[in-house]
Amino acid sequence: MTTTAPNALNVECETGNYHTFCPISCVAWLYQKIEDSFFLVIGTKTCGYFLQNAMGVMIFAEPRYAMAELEEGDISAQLNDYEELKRLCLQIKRDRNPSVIVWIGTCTTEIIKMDLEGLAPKLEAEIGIPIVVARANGLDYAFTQGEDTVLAAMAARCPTPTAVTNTEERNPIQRLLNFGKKKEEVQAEASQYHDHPPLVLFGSLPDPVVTQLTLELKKQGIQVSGWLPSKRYTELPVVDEGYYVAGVNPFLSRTATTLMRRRKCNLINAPFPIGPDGTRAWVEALCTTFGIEPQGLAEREAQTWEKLADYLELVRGKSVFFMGDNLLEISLARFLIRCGMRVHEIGIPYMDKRYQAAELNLLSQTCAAMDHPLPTIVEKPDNYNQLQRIKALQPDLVITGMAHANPLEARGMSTKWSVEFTFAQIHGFGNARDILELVTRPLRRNQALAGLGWQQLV
Amino acid sequence: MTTTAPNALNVECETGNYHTFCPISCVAWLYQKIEDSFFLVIGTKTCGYFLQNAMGVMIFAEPRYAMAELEEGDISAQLNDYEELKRLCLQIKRDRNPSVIVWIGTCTTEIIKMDLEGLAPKLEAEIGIPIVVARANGLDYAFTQGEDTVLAAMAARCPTPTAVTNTEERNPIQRLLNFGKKKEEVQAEASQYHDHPPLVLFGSLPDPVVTQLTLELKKQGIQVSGWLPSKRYTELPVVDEGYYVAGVNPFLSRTATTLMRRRKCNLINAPFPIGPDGTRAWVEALCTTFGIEPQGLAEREAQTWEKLADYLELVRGKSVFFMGDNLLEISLARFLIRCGMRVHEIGIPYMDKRYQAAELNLLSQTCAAMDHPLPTIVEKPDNYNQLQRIKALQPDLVITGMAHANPLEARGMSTKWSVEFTFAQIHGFGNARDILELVTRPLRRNQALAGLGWQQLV
Amino acid sequence: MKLAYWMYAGPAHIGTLRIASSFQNVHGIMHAPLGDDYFNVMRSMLERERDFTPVTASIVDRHVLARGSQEKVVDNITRKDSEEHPDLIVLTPTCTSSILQEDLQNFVQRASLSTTADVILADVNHYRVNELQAADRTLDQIVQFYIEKARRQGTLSTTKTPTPSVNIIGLTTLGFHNQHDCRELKHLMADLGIQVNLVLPAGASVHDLARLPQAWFNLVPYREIGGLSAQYLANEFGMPSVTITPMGVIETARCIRAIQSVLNEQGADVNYEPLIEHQTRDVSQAAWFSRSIDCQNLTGKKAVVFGDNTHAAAMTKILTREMGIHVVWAGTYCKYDADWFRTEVTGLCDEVLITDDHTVVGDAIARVEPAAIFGTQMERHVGKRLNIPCGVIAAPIHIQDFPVGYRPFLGYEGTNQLVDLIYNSFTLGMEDHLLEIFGGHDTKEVIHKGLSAATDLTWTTDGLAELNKIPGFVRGKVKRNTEKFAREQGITEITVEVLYAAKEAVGA
Amino acid sequence: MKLAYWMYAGPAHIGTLRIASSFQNVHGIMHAPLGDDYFNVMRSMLERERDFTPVTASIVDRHVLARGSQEKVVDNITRKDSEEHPDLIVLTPTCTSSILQEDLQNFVQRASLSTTADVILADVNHYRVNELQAADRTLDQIVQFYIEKARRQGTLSTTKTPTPSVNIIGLTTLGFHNQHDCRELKHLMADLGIQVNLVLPAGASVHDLARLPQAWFNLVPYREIGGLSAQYLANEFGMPSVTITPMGVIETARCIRAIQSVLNEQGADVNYEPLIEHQTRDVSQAAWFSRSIDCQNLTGKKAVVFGDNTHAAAMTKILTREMGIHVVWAGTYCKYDADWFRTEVTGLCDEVLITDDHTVVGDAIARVEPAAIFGTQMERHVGKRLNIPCGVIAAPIHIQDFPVGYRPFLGYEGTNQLVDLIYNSFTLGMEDHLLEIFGGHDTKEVIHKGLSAATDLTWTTDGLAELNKIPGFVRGKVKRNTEKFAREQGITEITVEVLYAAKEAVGA
Repeated sequence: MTTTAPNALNVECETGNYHTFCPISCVAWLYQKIEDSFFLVIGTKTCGYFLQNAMGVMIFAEPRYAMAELEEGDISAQLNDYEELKRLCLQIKRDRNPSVIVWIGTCTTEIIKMDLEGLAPKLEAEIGIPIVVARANGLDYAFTQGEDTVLAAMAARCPTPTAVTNTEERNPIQRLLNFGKKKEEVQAEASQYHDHPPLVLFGSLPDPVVTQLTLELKKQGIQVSGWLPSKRYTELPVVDEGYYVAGVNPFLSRTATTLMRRRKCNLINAPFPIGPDGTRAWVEALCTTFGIEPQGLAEREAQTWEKLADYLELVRGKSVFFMGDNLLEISLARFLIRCGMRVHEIGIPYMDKRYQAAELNLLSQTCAAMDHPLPTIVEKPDNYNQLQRIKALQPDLVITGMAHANPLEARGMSTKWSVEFTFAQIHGFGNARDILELVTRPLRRNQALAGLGWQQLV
Repeated sequence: MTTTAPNALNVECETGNYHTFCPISCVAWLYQKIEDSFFLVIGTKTCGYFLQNAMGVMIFAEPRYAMAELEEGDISAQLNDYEELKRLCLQIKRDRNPSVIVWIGTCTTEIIKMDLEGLAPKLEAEIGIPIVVARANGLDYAFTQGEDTVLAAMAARCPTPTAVTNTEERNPIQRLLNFGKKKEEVQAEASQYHDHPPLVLFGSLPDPVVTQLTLELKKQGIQVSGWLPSKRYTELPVVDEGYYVAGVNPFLSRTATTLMRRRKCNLINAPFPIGPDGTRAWVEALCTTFGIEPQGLAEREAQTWEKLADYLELVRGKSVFFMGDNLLEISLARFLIRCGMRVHEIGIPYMDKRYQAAELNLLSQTCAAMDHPLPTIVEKPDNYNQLQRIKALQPDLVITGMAHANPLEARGMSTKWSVEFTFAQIHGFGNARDILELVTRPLRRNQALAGLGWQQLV
Repeated sequence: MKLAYWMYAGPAHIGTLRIASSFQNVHGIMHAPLGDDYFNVMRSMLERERDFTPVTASIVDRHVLARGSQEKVVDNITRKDSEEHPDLIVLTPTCTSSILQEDLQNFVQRASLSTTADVILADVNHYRVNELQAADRTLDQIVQFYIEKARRQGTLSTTKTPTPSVNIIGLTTLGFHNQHDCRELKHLMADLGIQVNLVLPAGASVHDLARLPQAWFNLVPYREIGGLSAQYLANEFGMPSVTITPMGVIETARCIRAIQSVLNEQGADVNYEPLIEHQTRDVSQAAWFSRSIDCQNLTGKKAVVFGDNTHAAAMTKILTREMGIHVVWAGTYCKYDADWFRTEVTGLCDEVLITDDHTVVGDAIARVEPAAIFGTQMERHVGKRLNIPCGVIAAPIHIQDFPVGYRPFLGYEGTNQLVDLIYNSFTLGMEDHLLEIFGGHDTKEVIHKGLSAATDLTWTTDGLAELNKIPGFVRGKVKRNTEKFAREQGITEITVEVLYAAKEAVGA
Repeated sequence: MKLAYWMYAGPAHIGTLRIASSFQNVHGIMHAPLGDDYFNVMRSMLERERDFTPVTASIVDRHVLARGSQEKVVDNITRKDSEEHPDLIVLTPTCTSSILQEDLQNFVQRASLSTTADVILADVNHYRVNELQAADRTLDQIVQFYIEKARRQGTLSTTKTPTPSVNIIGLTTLGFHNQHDCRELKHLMADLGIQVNLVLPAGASVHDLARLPQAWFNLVPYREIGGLSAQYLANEFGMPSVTITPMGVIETARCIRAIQSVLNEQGADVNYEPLIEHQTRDVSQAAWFSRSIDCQNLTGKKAVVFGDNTHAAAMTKILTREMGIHVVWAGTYCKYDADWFRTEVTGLCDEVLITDDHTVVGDAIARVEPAAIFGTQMERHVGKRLNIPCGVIAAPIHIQDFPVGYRPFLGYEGTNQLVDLIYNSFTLGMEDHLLEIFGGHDTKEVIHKGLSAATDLTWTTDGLAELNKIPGFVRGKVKRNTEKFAREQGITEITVEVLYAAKEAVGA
C-alpha cells in the first residue's frame, strides 16, 4: 500500500505489529511539567504495571498520578462509574488537592464504552475541581500521541482574554523574566519586541528548553504570549480567535486541529525546532508569518554547526535505520541527513502529512541538498519484517524501541533507544549537541570496545 | 607469686603475655568528650595503624586527633624534636585552632627518651596554645589507663579559685541546669543543696551519664562543683586544697594520686557507681563523707533491681570468666556476683589495691552475702594459661578482649567483648540494665540459636 | 475501582508469558492493543537477554475492533508458525482484550489446523488472578497438555530412572534470582547424587515433558509457581513432591532430609546427614556466622519482613532461628495464599501482615521503626525515606535483582549470600549512625527544629538540651517514649529529670 | 615527623605476620609492648577466623626494658615450641622494639638450640618498608630458608611434574578478596588442565616448599606480594613466571595466553583459544555486558581510580578498554613502585596520581567531580561526602571486604563481579539523582542558600531562578562553568541568557 507524499516521498504502510510504549506514558512527563495537576489513569492492572515498570523509580517519590484500577465489578458494569470515580476523585482532592484532575482514558474504557466525557462535567461541578478528559488509548494512538490527546483537551480549557482580568499575571515566563525589575524597565523591554499578534506555542518541553526557545524568539523581537502546557494548570495561556499558534513537536496534530477548529487560531506550519537546520527553519517560519526580517539567524545556525564539528566527524557517512517509535523520526532523520548520515528507512507509528507538511518538505530539500536518495517512510511498521531488512542492510546504527536493542547489539549492530530522544533536551540551537551525543554514544562505545575483539555475542 | 589482698582476696600475677588494646586508645573517647581539644599521638606507623583500625569509621569524620608519625630521621635523632613538633603544632593551630593540644607519648617516645615534658612548656609559650603531656605508653600502662595519664596531666592544669573571677560561669553543668531560669529561681534551688565542701568528680563519662550521676547526687542534696574532664578544656573544674574528689572509674589511680598529692584534695574512697549495689555504695560513701543521711537510697536500689528481674532470670546461676582487659573487671564481677552469677576468675591488667580498696571490700562483702567463694584475681594474666583454664572450667560466659572471642565461640563458649563495657553507658542506677543487656546478649543469642543444632564449629 | 499507586504482583498475562518464554522454542502471541507488549522490554532489559523475546503482539486497534479479531489473530499465529517454527504457540489476551469476550479457543482451533506447532490458549481469568497465580496455572496447563498428548501418542515414559532423579519445577524467566538459584540447586542435586531429570520451565523443551514421570520426585522450591504442576503429577503418577524451600541452613537441611526420606521410601539407601554436617560446619559460612561475634551484635535487634510467600516466610525463619534477630512483623502480599504464610511464620514473629497495599506496609514500617527491613524494592525506598537500611529479598523485580555475579538465594551458597545481605543491611545502617555520632560533633545544632511541634507537653530548656545530646537516629524514639511516659504520669513539663525517669521506666 | 590522619598501607610487621600466619602451623612471635598485637584482632574479626591467631606477643614492659629482652624472648619462643609444636617460629619486632637495636638474630640462634621448630627472624627495616613490601620480603625469606634447607638435606625435588603444573604465589590472609580469588584461580587452573602444585603462602605447609621447583611455572597474580619469591625461583631454577593479573576479560585472556606460551615452550601442546572464546562469549557475562545497552549508557562517563598497584591498574584497564568509561585520573599509593604503575596505565587515563596522602586524593576527586569513584574505603567516604558513588577495589581492608558470599575479583567469575560493582556504582548514584529530580518537585526551595557567596559575579534573579531549575547534582558544576565563562567574557552580571550562552559555549 503505497501513497504519494509531498515531493514524492515514499510512504508505505505495514501490519502495525510493532513495539512501542503505550500512550498513557505521557503521564510520566506531563505530571511533572504541570505542577498542580493530578493524573488519574482509568484502566486495568496491565496499564498500572506498565506505568510502574516503565517509570521505574519515579513511582517511589509519591507522584501526582495514580491508577483508577478497574476491577471485575467495573468491567461487568455492576458498579456505578460515576460513584466510583467520585469516590476516588474525592480522595485525591483530600490527599493532594490538585488544581486539575486529568482523566486518562485507556483501551479498556474505550471497549467498555465508559462515558468519561459525559461524567466529567457533572463530577467537576460536584467536587469543585476541573476535570480534563484525554483518551490516551492504544487502540487509536501510539506512545507520544498520548501528550497530544491531553494537550488537545487542555486547549479547549485555555481562557479567553475576556475571561482574564490581568493577562500579565497569567504569563509565568514573562513574570519570571521580569522578576525583580521595576515597572519602567519592563515597559522599556516591551519595546524590544515587534508589534505582532499574540503567539502561543504548544508542546511539553522541560522548563530550561522553554526558556531557551522563548529567548531565541526574543532575539528576533517575537514575544511568546504563552505555552501550552504551562507550568501550572491555573496559568494556562490565554487563547483567542486570530491568535497564532505553533507546535514544537511532530506528534501534536490533534492539538493543532483543536486550536484551529475550536479556538479559531492560525496554525503556523513550520518544520520543528530540532537540530540547527530545523530550529532555523522554525524561527524563520515564525518571522515570516509576522513579517519580520530574521536577524543573524544564518550566523547562529552556522556557529552551531561549527560547535558540532567533532561529532560530525563521527557520524558522517554512517547509515541509520529508524524502526519507529515516538513520531520524532522525520525530524531526526532530516537532521541526521543534514549531518551527512545516510538514512535507510524511517519507521513511524503514524504520519499526519498535513501537520508535518513543512517538515516533510524540509526533509526533501535536505535530501536534495545532501545528494541523498529520498528515504522510505514506513507507517505502522512490522518489526519482524524490519529486522529482516536490517539484517540485509547492516546499518551502522539502528534507532529502536527498548525491546529490540539488546538482541540487535548481541548481533553486532549498534543501537540507540528512540525513547531517549523523547526524554532528552533536543530542541533549539543549544541542544543540537545533545542529539549527537546520544546518536554517537553507541558509535563511540563500540569504537572504544574495539580492543575487546568480540563483536557478536550470540 | 601470691600476695594477700584485703579480706583475704587472692591476687595472683602471671606473665603479662596477654592481649589488650594500647593505652593510646583513650584518644578515641577523650577527643569527643573534650570538644575543644586536639590529641596528637607521637609515635610510629604501628601506633597510627592501630588507631585507624581500632577506631574504624571514626577516622573518616575529620577527627580532632592525628599522629605525629616518627620517621627514621626522628628515631636516629637527626632531626630536632622541638622544631618538628613546632611545625606540626602550628599546622594544627592553623587548621583546627583547638583550645588545648594533648601530646600523647608512646612506647617509642619512651624508648628514644624524647623529653616531651621538657619541650611542652617552651612550645606552649611560643605558639600560645596550652599543651598537656600524657605518657599513655604500653610499657607502663594498659588500655583504659591511657585515660588516667591524660586526666592526671589535666588535674595539674585545673584552675584554683583565686585564678577564676566567676566560678558559676565555669561550671557548665550547673549553667545548663540553670539555663533559662531566673536568678531568684537559681538561688531558691541552691537551698536544695546541703552545705558541704566543694566536690569534684573525675572520670570521662558520656554527657548523659554525667547528667544522671549529677542528678542522683542532687537528690541527696550534694552539689557537684565540676567534672574532670569537662566538656571543654577552657571549662576545667576549679580545684583547691581541701576540695573533695571522687572517681567514677577503677582505672584512675594516678589521677587520684595527683589530686591528693599535688592539689591537696581529699579523695573519697568508695566503690564505683556500677550496678545498683555499687551506685548505692558510691552515693552512700559521698553522703557519709559530708555527714548527710541518704534519702530513699535503699528504695531506689530495690526498685532498680526489680526492673532487672527479667535479665536476672537469665544470668542467675550462670558462671563467668574475666580474661582481663579494661580494669573494670572487679566492679563488674562484684555486680554480677550480686546478680547471682558465679565468677571463676577475674583477670585484670593492673590492680591498685589502695585506690580499689573500697571496691575490693564490697566484692568481699558481696561474696559473703551471696555465699560465693572469693574469686581468684589474676593480675597481668597469661592468655595461653587462661585458655587452658577456660577449657577445663567451661564457664557459661567468657568476658574477653577482641582477639579471643571468635575462636572461643567456635569452640562453643559464649563470649562478650570486654571493650563494650568501656564504651557502653554502664554507670548509675539507670544504666544497670545496659550492663545486663550486654552480658545476656550472648546467652540470649545462643538460646535463640539452639534450634540450629551446631555448637562447635571447629 | 481501586485507587492504586503501585502493585506488588503484575497482571495475569505477565505470568503466562513468563512461563511461555521460559521454555525453549515456545512463542507467545499477545492479543492486545498497542503498548501492552512491555513484557518484551522487561525481559530484554532486566534479564539482559541476547535473543529476541519470543513474544509477538497481535495488535488490536480501532480497525481490528470494528471488524473482529479473528482474522488477524489467526494470521499472526500461522505467520509465526512459518517464520519461527516454534514447538508451541501460546495465545493470551491481556486484561483489556479479555473483556471483548471473543471465542479465542475457536481462534486457536482454527489456527492450529494450518500450523505445524501446537497452539493453546492460556486459560486464566485476567481479573481474578495475578501474575503468580497465572504462571502457576499456565505451567500446569502446558504440562497437562503434553502429558496427555504423549499418552495419546503412546510416547509417555513412566519408567523411573535407574538412579534417583528429580524434576525441579517453578524456575522461570524474570523470577527473583531464579537463574542463580537454578545453578545452585543443580549443584546441590549433584552433591546429593541425584540426577536432574528436568528443570521446568526454564530452558526446557516441550518435547521433554513426556519424560517428567521418569523422575523419582518433584522439587518445588518456590511456593508461588510449580505447585499445581507437582500436584497434577502426584495425582496422575503418584510422584512425591518436596515443597520445602531450601533457603537458610535449617530449611536447606530440612529439605535435604525430606528428599532423603522420599528416596529411601522408593528403595534407595541414602544418608545425607554427613553432607549436611559437612556443608553446615565447613563449607557454608552461615552457621559459623550465626555463632560469630559479628552476629552476636545483631541479637535482639528489631527487623520487619515483607515479600512474596516463599521469601518472606524463609527470611523470617532465618532471621529468627539462625540469627537471633527479633522479627516484629512479617508479611506477604500473596493474599490469596495467606493461610499458608500464617502457618509458616507462627511463633516466629510478633505480628503477621497480609496486604497488597504498599501504603499499609509503609505505615507499619514507620510505626515499628525497625533496625532493618527485609522487603521488596518498595520497602527499600520506604527505608531510604525513614533512613532505615533495607535488604531486598523478593519481587517485584528490578534491574538490581539481576546481578551478573553469582547471587543465589537457595542452597548453601545462598546461605552465604544471605549472611552478607543481613549483615550489610544492619551494619551499613550502623555506619551511617556512627558517622552521625562522631561526625557532627563540632557542629551540632542546639535545638532540632520542629521537635516540639504540636504537642500538649512542654519541654523545658534543660530537657530539650539533654534530648539533643541523644544521637539523631534514636532521638525521635526517645522523645516519643518520654512523652508517652509523661502523659501516663500526668506530667506536663518535661525536664531532664523526667527524661531520665522515663528512660529507666521503659528499661531502655 | 609527619602529621598523619590515615595511611593506606600498614607498618612492616603486619606484612610479616600476614605471611607467617597464612602458612599452616607457623607461629609468629611479636617482640613488642602491650597493645601492639592488634594484628590478632584484625585477623580474628575481619577474617572471622575460627582458630586462635598463631601469633603471640612477647611483651616488652618497663621491667623487661630495664633488664634486657633476651631471656623473655627466648623463653617465649621455647615455650610456644613446646605448647603448639609449630614447624616454624617467625620472630618480628615492631616499629617500637626495632629501635632497641638488640641482637635479635642472636636471640633466635639461642632459642633454636632448644626448639624442635625452625626459628627465623623476619629481616625487614621497619622504618623503610611498609606492610606490602615486608610481606613480599618475608615470603621470599621463608622460601629461601626452606629451599636452602632442603638443598642441604638433599630433599629438594626439582623434577617437573608429568603434566603442566603451577605454583600460585602471593595469596595471604587479610588480603583484599584473596580467599575468593584463590578459589577462582584454582577453578581456572583446573579448566586449563593445569595441576596446582602449591598455593603460597595461604594454607601451605613449610614442608611443601621443597616441592616448589616441581611446577612448570609460577603465577604471581598480585604485583605487591610474591614477586621476590618468583624472582628467586627464576634465578635458582630457571622457573618462568606469569605476572599478568587475570582481572577483566582482556587481561584474563592475556594471562591465559602467557601461560599457554610458557607451557608450550616447555614442550606442552596446549591451545587455550577455544576456552577463552567460550568463557568470554558464553560463560562470563562481562563481554556481553560491555556490549549491552546498560553499559552503553556508561559510555564516556567520568571516573577516577585509586588503590594499590594491582587493582588500580587493572581497574583502569577494565573501565577504559572494556566499558568505554573515561578515566580522568588513575592513582596508586604504592609510591615505591610507581614506575610500574605509570607504564601500565599509559594511554588509558588523562592523569596519573602517585601519593600516599589521602587528602591529596580527596582533593583530586573534588576537583574532577567524577560520576563514580573506584578506590579504597577512604575514597568511599570521600564519595559519601561529595555524594559520588564509590566502588571499593582495593585495601586497606575493611570488614566489608570479607564477604561471606563468593566475590572474587580475578578470573571469569571475577569479571562478573566487577560488572556488578561498576554498574551498581554508576546506577546507584543515578538512582539518587532521579529521586532528587522527581522527588522534590513539589517542595523545591526557590533559592539555594549560599549559592552566591563570595564571588565577584552577580547572579540576576532570573539567572538564579533558572539555575535552581537544574538538578542539584549538576547544579554546582553548571554554576562554576557559567561563572568561568562569564569571567572569560568579562561579564559581571549573570542573566538567564548568559547561563545558556555558557552552556552552548562549553558544549554541555
